[in-house]
Parts: sequence; structure tokens; C-alpha cells
Amino acid sequence: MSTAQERVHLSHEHALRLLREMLRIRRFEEKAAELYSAGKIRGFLHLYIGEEANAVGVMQALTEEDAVVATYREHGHALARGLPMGEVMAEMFGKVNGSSRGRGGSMHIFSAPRRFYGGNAIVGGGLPLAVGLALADRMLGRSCVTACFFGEGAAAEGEFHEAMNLAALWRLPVLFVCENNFYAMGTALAESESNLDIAAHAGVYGVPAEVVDGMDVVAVEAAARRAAHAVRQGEGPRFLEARTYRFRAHSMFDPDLYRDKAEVEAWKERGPILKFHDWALGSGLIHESGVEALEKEIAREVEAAVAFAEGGAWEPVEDLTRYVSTGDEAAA
Amino acid sequence: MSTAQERVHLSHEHALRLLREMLRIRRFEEKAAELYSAGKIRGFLHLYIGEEANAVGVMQALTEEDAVVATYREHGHALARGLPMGEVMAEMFGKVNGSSRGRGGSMHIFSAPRRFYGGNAIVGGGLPLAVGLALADRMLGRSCVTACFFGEGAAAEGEFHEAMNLAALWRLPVLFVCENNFYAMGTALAESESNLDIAAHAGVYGVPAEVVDGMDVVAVEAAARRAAHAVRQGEGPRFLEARTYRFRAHSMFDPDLYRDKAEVEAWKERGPILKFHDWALGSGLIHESGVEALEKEIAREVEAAVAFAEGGAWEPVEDLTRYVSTGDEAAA
Amino acid sequence: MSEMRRITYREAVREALREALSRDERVFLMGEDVGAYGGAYACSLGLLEEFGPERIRNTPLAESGFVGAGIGAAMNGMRPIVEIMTINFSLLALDQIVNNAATIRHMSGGQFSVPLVIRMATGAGRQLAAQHSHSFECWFAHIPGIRVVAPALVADARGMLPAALADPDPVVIMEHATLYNVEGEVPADGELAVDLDRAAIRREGTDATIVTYSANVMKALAAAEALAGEAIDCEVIDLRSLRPIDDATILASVRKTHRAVVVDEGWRSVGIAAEISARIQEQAFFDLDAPVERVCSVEVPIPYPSHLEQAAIPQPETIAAAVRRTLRR
Amino acid sequence: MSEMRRITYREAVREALREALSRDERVFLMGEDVGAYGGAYACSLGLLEEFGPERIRNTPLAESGFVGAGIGAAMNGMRPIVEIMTINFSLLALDQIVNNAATIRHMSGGQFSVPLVIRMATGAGRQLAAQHSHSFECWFAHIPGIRVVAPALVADARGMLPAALADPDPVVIMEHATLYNVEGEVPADGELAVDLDRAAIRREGTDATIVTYSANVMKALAAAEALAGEAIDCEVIDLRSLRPIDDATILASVRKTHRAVVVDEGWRSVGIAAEISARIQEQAFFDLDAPVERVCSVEVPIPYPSHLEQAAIPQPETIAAAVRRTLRR
Ligand SMILES: Cc1ncc(C[n+]2csc(CCOP(=O)(O)OP(=O)(O)O)c2C)c(N)n1
Ligand SMILES: Cc1ncc(C[n+]2csc(CCOP(=O)(O)OP(=O)(O)O)c2C)c(N)n1
Ligand SMILES: [Mg+2]
Ligand SMILES: [Mg+2]
Repeated sequence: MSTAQERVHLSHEHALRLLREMLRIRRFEEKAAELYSAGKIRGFLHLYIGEEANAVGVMQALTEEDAVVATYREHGHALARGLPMGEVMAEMFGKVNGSSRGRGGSMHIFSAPRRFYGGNAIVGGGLPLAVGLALADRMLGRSCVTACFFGEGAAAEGEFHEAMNLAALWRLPVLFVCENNFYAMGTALAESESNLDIAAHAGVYGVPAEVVDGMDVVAVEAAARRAAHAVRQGEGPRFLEARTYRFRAHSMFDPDLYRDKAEVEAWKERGPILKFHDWALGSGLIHESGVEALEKEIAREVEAAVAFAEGGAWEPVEDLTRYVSTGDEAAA
Repeated sequence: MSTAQERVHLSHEHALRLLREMLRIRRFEEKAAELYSAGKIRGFLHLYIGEEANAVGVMQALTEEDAVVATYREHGHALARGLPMGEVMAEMFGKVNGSSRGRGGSMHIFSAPRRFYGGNAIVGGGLPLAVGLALADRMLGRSCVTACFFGEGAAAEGEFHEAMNLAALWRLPVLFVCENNFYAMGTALAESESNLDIAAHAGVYGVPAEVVDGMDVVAVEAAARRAAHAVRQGEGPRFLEARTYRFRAHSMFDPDLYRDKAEVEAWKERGPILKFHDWALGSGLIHESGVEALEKEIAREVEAAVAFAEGGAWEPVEDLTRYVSTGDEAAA
Repeated sequence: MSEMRRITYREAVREALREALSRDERVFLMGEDVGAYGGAYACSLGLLEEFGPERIRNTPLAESGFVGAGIGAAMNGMRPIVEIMTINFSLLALDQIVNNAATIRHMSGGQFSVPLVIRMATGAGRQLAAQHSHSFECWFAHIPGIRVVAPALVADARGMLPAALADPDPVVIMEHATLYNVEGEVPADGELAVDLDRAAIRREGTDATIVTYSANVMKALAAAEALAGEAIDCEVIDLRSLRPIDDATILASVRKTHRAVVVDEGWRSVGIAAEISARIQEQAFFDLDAPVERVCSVEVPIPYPSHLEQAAIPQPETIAAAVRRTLRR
Repeated sequence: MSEMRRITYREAVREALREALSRDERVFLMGEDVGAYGGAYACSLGLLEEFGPERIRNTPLAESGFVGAGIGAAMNGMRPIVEIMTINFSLLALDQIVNNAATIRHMSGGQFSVPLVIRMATGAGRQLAAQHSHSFECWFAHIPGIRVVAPALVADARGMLPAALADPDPVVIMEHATLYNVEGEVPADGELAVDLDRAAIRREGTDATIVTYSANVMKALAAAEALAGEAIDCEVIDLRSLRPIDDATILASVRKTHRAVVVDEGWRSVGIAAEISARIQEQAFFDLDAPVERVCSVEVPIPYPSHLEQAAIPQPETIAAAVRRTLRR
């Protein structure tokens, strides 16, 4: 059944790569939280801590030609997609050397070279966009996949359904990835969906769906490879529901009073980094010394990213109205 | 299994009533088409001809306390719900003695005494309204049903899904009735839905759904009684998909070039009135003389309705801005 | 005169909600995260415990769906207060607001009223970037069949809700997100409901009239303070109601000062400020000594960095400069 | 000068669509019933046969979904023309238009343009009642990041589409539903694309300026004709573009005539007419001999009966009366 493309090659290098990518996100965000308290980052900041296995696992299944659409909780996706850490950090500072020249901030990270289409802060709003990206790829004869990430909260929005139907009806190359962390802000899944099985909402459109343990990076990668392969073969859209959890509050404004402490702790014990680290160590795929080196390397990367952001310039106020229309970037 | 309330009592009177109600709609609309050509009715006019069994069947399952929400193709529903024919006709003329004082016209028939909540011309827009009506009934401890009619085209709209989820999540007393006539204007079902089974879209929310032959008034009534009974018992929403067909074009502006003539003819042969008439006659439930009397009675009713509409006054232009806010009806 | 007490704008909203829920069993609050979370801006914190999940009704993310449900419930005997988390997401519910809430009464020839209150947080100023900093008050103010109000003062945040609930037609309350932490005074006792029809003069003056609403009232007052130091005496009008607009109060002031500046956080083109400007020149043209000035947001999606965001929206300095222009100083 | 030929507004749109589809493989048309039905207003009749279902792409009823898909396709190499059947249904797609189409370029720091064209039929006058007679041009004209144009003449219906497709940013074309059957002239050969930036003077005159757009251009011209009989010589300006607005053309005219009447089928409050009025008085205050008048739709959901509908929207008579008022006649 499984072809070469579908199988996960768990070499030493690959294991280290998965761990590195997850750790990069974790350390980056821990720093971001610190910098938020220090007032360097402002506005909304939605941490991805606890969910790293999803972005990292899925990105393994994508090529450079593929496209990615994400939400406001997208630093993890941006980093895993290969955006330079400094540019992401600078964006969160609002500096000109940020990925979106600082115009977008934490919720609007974009990258043309990485085909990273945001950074969309309207829940559900990214799905029709992904459908359109995939439609263009298909019409232009490219065999790309558009991976579209969103939370389980989006499944209640009409746009989710409109997009699912369009993608299925037109058999478009979209890989929908629902990161089901069981809460939409303070609203538990059972409060928002009459059917707790989110994947069923894809199934009804005839979109094959798979539920995967979103705390297990290897499982996510394997499922994403299977799904992306099918999409790339022209089989139409696929849907992945990754069951996961955010360890932090919804945003820096959220006192997180609606979740049971014990529930949070139980999920933390299944943390994707912890789990993969222990497993890979136990199975001899990686070594403690390698992990230490990794941590050091990442600490340096984060430090450099902060320095890059600190060193970035502020957009001059005279340029306020640039980037509204094409051509006006030449102005000023 | 079936309780008294669920069974259809096909007495002579009831059979005659079903036939009468369907014929009233048919003759009323035939006259309306004529009057449209004569310029007495203007704007959009969406005929229900061919679909009469649905409104008539479902209304048998409702009590006076129940509520009805319909679309722009709602003359049939209005008549079957008991709105005086004259008021409906006068509304289509735009006269003050119309059900909405002529302000709404063909697409916006409302009636407070009949709990008839439109006449909604935005596809899908009536569903959230029905959810809210049912929510109020539930919160106020009334055991009413809200019957909400819409076409299969609405199933692609996000609002359909938002409403379905809310009704299911909150177990609200809504009876959703999808009149699947296989076309949304010129768009065939297969062009608009990846899953041709519309009822499946209710099922995924856990809303029990039944598919019924919308050309068979007795089948519709039976299914509607079962569903309405369950809703009234507090079992939450129910979904009925009535498979039906419109014999005329979408509206008076539609040249109807997208449907196969043979397809239309085949459906006409299964026409709800034709079919029921022949069956009831054959089984001795009704008699030809009874039908003739009925036709005469209805012809008189239609004639009277036209006379009522003709005799109605035009709203004075000075009253243009009345009915925008509560209290301003007292003005002028 | 009754005594006053100091509370925050947020507390004022919460108190008004609690009062409404206590007074009238038909009232319920519905919206995203109004329950356990306590509302995105903590306005309903504690109400779930007090009134239970039927009346503090958490909804899924489905703006069109739950706003439509609010309309239906309002038409059928309830008095729903629907909270749209922010005005940014109200775009997903505009069809229901325009085509049902605002229209059903007229379309039905007066048979059905829609006694619905919709609250939403609005505005920029918190570095939330382009998709989360909108000011679409002008869109709402364009729609016949609804009333649109915007409390600037804590007393209005407290008093507009009961007044809105008393209105038999839909009322939209625009709460500016930067105001929730602001403290202000409300009467210690007696009836707190306010008159929704009237604008208010927040500062009297003789040299120029500044017309504004919501969070910009404070900026206008700051500008007026600064200008007082230059011996320019401004009158500051808080519109309070964006639909209908209280022409009389505005015109009386302009006829006195002969100069007007309209301040609006919405983008300049086709916004509230254009309407006020048009009304003033239509009705007080020959009383004007200078063109009516507009100070609005620059026509750019609101950028994330603070310095650009602040440059995009009205400021006391830009307001003062506009006043000076009308006085040719 | 090139020769002219007479075609209808509908034929002009269809011809422009056909040309665009023929010239550029990246162009495709997408919307409800653009296929076998030929478009609700028959603009795409025959195109399915000519270009096939991939490029004449029928969509389900899912306005937010297919407008969003158009945005995505535009960002990824295609040149979609999205038809929203009527402006009434565009309310369901406003979030995509505002928060994605108009905003992504800025939010991404200029990385992604959205070369999307959206067409929609707009307006009242056909007895379609409250939910089907909207004029929300003013809402669109408020949004930075999009261009909004409204062809009044057949030549513009023909020439605006190629110009819109040449624009690298989103362009919304508002086609008035009452105009599709109207005949007019277009050049027989040569380049037909028009300049989207400029308003046009449709009638020269010296006594008063009537500023309007879309179907009301014809009503304004009728009013001007009638007034000519009273020795009042009106200039009639067709805005053509509602965003950006060509101030220069308007102001030059008003500086000549000293009087202005703005005509707009949208509701009066916070509409296009308010913006034009505000701009005129801001920039030509001391040239005005009378307040700028507005002739707009009465603030009521459009009623079904013809006599009420016609009373609700601008008419040559109400326009002429406004001109007379500015001249104190
Ligand atoms: C249309 C819309 N409604 C409401 C919000 C406010 N909001 C932001 S995130 C969020 C919760 C989304 O939950 P989910 O989709 O599960 O994603 P998660 O945050 O859990 O990753 C809400 C309600 C929004 N951004 N957009
Ligand atoms: C939101 C919206 N989009 C488009 C339309 C235009 N329109 C009116 S009826 C119709 C077809 C609806 O089909 P269906 O729901 O199957 O009902 P039917 O007319 O077949 O009874 C369309 C596209 C509309 N009224 N509302
Ligand atoms: Mg979630
Ligand atoms: Mg249909």
C-alpha cells in the first residue's frame, strides 16, 4: 500500500530534524512570551506551545512548490515552513526587516518565497483562499498541494463548509489540516459542535479524512505524507484532523480560567517534544549529547533572531500609506 | 411504532382537503402567471407549480401555534398555511389589503396571525431565523414546532450549516424541510454539491433525516407528522428532504434552457395533483363530481381573490416611510 | 442631584447586563465566549454563574447563524442581547442584520418588530493589525431600520443598554475596545437609562465645534484643552447616536461657533464624518466661516506597529491642527 | 475618429468578457449560474459553449466561498472575474472582500497582489422589493485597497472590464440592473479599454453641476434637459469611479458653476453623496453660492409597489427641484 513517498524515513538525521523543528518553535515562542511581557511584542500573541508536532509533521510532506495557509496561531507553521526565524521575530516586533515589513505583526506572517499565505486572523477566512490557490494550481497544470491549517472552532463557521464543498466538488488539491485542540478560546468543543467528530464534516463532502494523534510528530508526518501524496496524485482534497492541545492560554489576554488544571497537566505529560524526545532517545535514534547541542544551536538562533529584530528599523511614518496598492511601494 | 398523531387519516374529507389545498395553489399560481403577463404582478415571481404536495403535506402536521418560515417561492406555503387567498393575491399586486400591505410583494408574504415568518429572498437566510424562533419557543416553554422550508440550493450556503449545527447543538424544535427540486435556478444539483445526498448534511449534525417522495402528498404528510411529532416531544430538530420538481421556469425571467424537455415531461407525468387525483379516484376516496365541485369552488375563490386585489387601495405615497420603525404606523 | 460613583466602562456594561437579566426574564445574552470565558473583553465575567447557560448562551463561531437566531428569538417574544465579539466579525453577519433585522418590519407591513440588541467592540489602537482594528460604524449608520449608538462615557456604557432594550426595534451598541478600562462616573441611584436620541455637549465653547463620538471624544477634549492654552475655545459634541443623528444639537453649536471639525476613527472616504460635514453645510451653510474639516483615519488597512497605527488614526494633535485651520491660525 | 456601433449594455459586458477570455488564458469567469443559465442577467450567455466549464465556472450558492476562491486564484497566477449575481448577495462575501482582497497586499508588506475583478448587478427600479434592491456602492467605496467603478454608459460597460483586468489590484464593477437592455455606442475598432481614474462630463453647462453615477446619469441628463427649457444650463458629471474619486473634474466644474447637486440611488445617510458633498465644500467652499444639495434614496427599505419604489429613489423631477433650490428658483 504505502509508496516511498508515503513512508516516513526515520533516520537519525530525520529524527533530529523533527526534534530540532519542534524545539525551534518551542524556544522561539517561550522567548516571544518573554518579549511580550517586556513590551517588545504587542497586540495579540497566540502561542502554539504544545501543538508543534502538527506544523512540523505536516511540513515534512510538502515540497517547496506547495503552498501553506495558516491562522493567527502561525509562528510555528512559519518556522516549520522555513521562514527565517529572524524575519518572523522582526515581524512580531513590527520592524521593517520582518517578513511582512512589520505591517502584519504576529497574526499576519506572509512569505512569497516560501509560498506562505498568512497569517489569517478571521476564523474560517483562510479556507476559501486555500481553495482558490489550489484552483489556480490546477488550472495552471502545476501539481502542487495547498496545505490549509485551521482550528476546530472554524468548523462551525459557514465558510468552512462552503470551502469544503467547493474543494470536493472541483476535486482540488487541498490538504485541509484541522488542528483540534478542543477549545476555541474558552469554548469547549462540546459547546460548539453537535457532532464532536470534526472529520465527519469532511467525510460528508466525500473528502477522505483521517484522525491522527497530534501529539505524535511521526504519526502526523506519516498521515500527512499519505494525504499529500493522494492530493498530489490528483485524487482531490484530503482532510486531516490532528487531535492536539495548547499548553498555554488562548492569547496573552486570556486568564485561562475555563480549563481544568488536571486536564492541562495530563496533556502536558503527553507533550509532543517530551514524548518524541524520550522515544527517540530510548530507541537510540538520537543521543543526549545531540540534544544538548541542538538546544545550544537553537538558543543561539533565537538569540540571533532577537538581535535581528532589535536591530531592525521602524518603517518611516511618511511611508504609512505604502503597500495599499501595487506600485506604491515604489513611492517615498 | 406509529402513534395516533403520526398516522395519516385518509378519510374522504381528508383526501378532499389534500386535493383542494393542492388545487388551490395550482389554480392560484396559474392565474398569477397570467396576471404577471398582464402586468398586474411585477418583480420576481417564482411559481411553485409541481411542488404543491410539499407545502400541503407538511402543513397537515402543524398546529395553529406552530411557526412557518419559507422562501421567495412561498405562495404555496402561505395558502396551505391558511392565509386568505385574497390577501396573498393583493400582496402580489402591491396593494394595501395585501398580507404585508403590499410592501413585500411576491417574495415577502408575512402573516402574524398565521405565524408565517416570510417570504425570505436571501437563499439560506431563513434558516437562522427559524433557529431563533424555535429558541424563543423553547425558552418560553411553548411546545411549538417551527417548520423551515428551503431549496436544495441553500445547502451549499454557510448559513445552512451554521443553523443546522445550532439547532442540533441546542436541540431546538425546528422541522427543516428541504424541497429538493434538483435545480437552483439553472444549476443542477450535481454542479453544486459534492454529495448529492442532501439529507446527509443533516445527518452529520446528528439531526435525524428522512427522504420522502415530494410528489406524493400522503407520503409527505406522513413523514412530516412523524418528524413534527418527534420535534414536539422535545427530541430536537428533524430534517425532511422532499424530492420534487418545478414544472415551470425558476422565475418569470428564466427562459429555462438548461433542463431537458424529456426530464420535465417525465416529472410532469408524476405530478402531485395528477397522481393523487388518479389514486384517490381509483380507490374510491373521492369522486369525479366532487372534484368538479372543487374546481368550481376554487375558481370562484381565485376570482374573488383577484377582485379583492383589484379592489385594494394603493398605499399613499405620503406614507412611504411608514413601517420602518415601530410606532410609525401611527403616523400620517 | 444624585450622588455619583466611579466604575469602569467594562463594569458599566456588566452592571447593565446584570440589571437587564435580573429585571426581565425575556432577556438573554448570546455570543461567542460570553460564558465561561466571560466575554472577550470580560464584560460578562461572572454572569454565567449567576444566570446559567440558558441565559448566558455561549455560541459556536457562527456569526451569521447566531445573529440570525437572535433576530428570530426577538421576533418571537424574547429580548436577546447578541454580542458580536468585535465589529471585525460582524461582516459575517451583515446579511442577517441588513436583510432581516432592519428590514422585516417594513417588508411585513409592520406585522413583526425585532426588539434585538446587538453589542460589539470596535476600533483600533491596540496593535491588532488590519483584520482586527476596523471601524465600520459608518456602514451600520447607513441602514434604515436600525438604531446605532456608541457610548463614549461610562455613564452611557451603563445607560444605553437599558434604553436599547426598551426600544422595540433593533439597536446596535458600538463599544470602543480601548475604553473598557477607563473609569468614569455614573449616578449612584435612580434611573440610569439614557435618552438615545440626543447628542451631548461634552465641553462648551464659542470658537469652533468639534463633532465626534466614541473614543475620539476624549481625544477631542484633549485637543480642546490644548487649544484653550492658545485662547481657542472649542465646543465638543459627542454624537452618541450615529443613527439617527441629532442634527439639532450639532447645528445649534455650529450656528454659534461658525466653524466645525468632525473627527471619526473610520476611514475618511464615505464615513460618518462625511455625513456630518454634508449635514452641516446643507443646514448651516450661511453660518459657516470656514469649510467643515474632517479628521479621520488615513486610508490604509491599520498597520501593526504602534507608531504607524497611531499615525493612521486621529490624534489630539491632528484634531487641534484642523481646528486651527478652520480659524486660519 | 473611429466609427461607432450600437450595442446594448448587456452585449457590451458579454463582448468584454469574451475578449478577455480570448486574450488571456489566465482569465476565467466564476459565479452562480454563469454557465448553462448564461448569468442571471444573461451577460455570459453562450460563453460556456465557447470556453467550456473550467473557464465559465458555475459555482454553488456560496458567496463567501467562491469570492474567497477568486482571491486565492488571483494571488496564484490567475485573473479571475468573479460574478456576484447581485450586490444584495455580496453582503455574504464582504469579509472576504474587506479582510482578504483589499487587505492582503498591505498586511503582507507588499508581497502579494490580488488581481481580481468582481462584477455585480446593483440597484433598484425593478420592483424586486427590500432584499433585492440594494445600492451598497458606498460601503465598497469606503474600503482602501480596492477600486470601485460603475459604468453608466455602454462604452464604459464595454471598456471598464479590460481596464479592470489590467489593474494589478482588486476592482469591483457595479453594473446597474436597469441598464442591461439600454443601447449605446462603442467604438467600432481600436482599443476599447477606458481610463478608470477619471470622471466624465456627460453634459456641459454653466449654471449648476450635477454629480452622479450609474443609472442616475440618465436621470440627471433628463433633468438637465427639462431645466434647459427653464434656461438653466446644467453640467452633468458621471463619476465613473467611486473609489478613487476624481476630485479634479468635480471641483473644476463646481468652480465654474458655483452650485452642485449630488445624486445617488443609495440611502441618503452616510452614502456616496455625503462624500461628494463633503469634498466639494472642503475644496471649493468659497466658490459655492449655495449649499451642495443631495438627492438620494429615501431612508426606507425599497418597497415593492412601483409607485412607492419610484418615490423612494431619485427621479428627474426631484433632481431638477434640487437644482432649482441651489439657484433659489
Ligand atoms: C470570524 C471570527 N470570529 C471570532 C474570532 C475571535 N477568535 C479568534 S480565535 C478564536 C477561537 C478559534 O478557535 P479555533 O478555531 O479552535 O483555533 P485555536 O485558537 O484553538 O487554535 C476566536 C473565537 C475571529 N478571529 N474570527
Ligand atoms: C444568497 C443568495 N444568492 C443568490 C440568490 C439568487 N437566487 C435566487 S433563487 C436561487 C436558486 C435557489 O435554488 P434552491 O435553493 O434550490 O431553491 P428553488 O428556487 O429551487 O426553490 C438563486 C441562486 C439569492 N436569492 N440569495
Ligand atoms: Mg481550537
Ligand atoms: Mg432547487
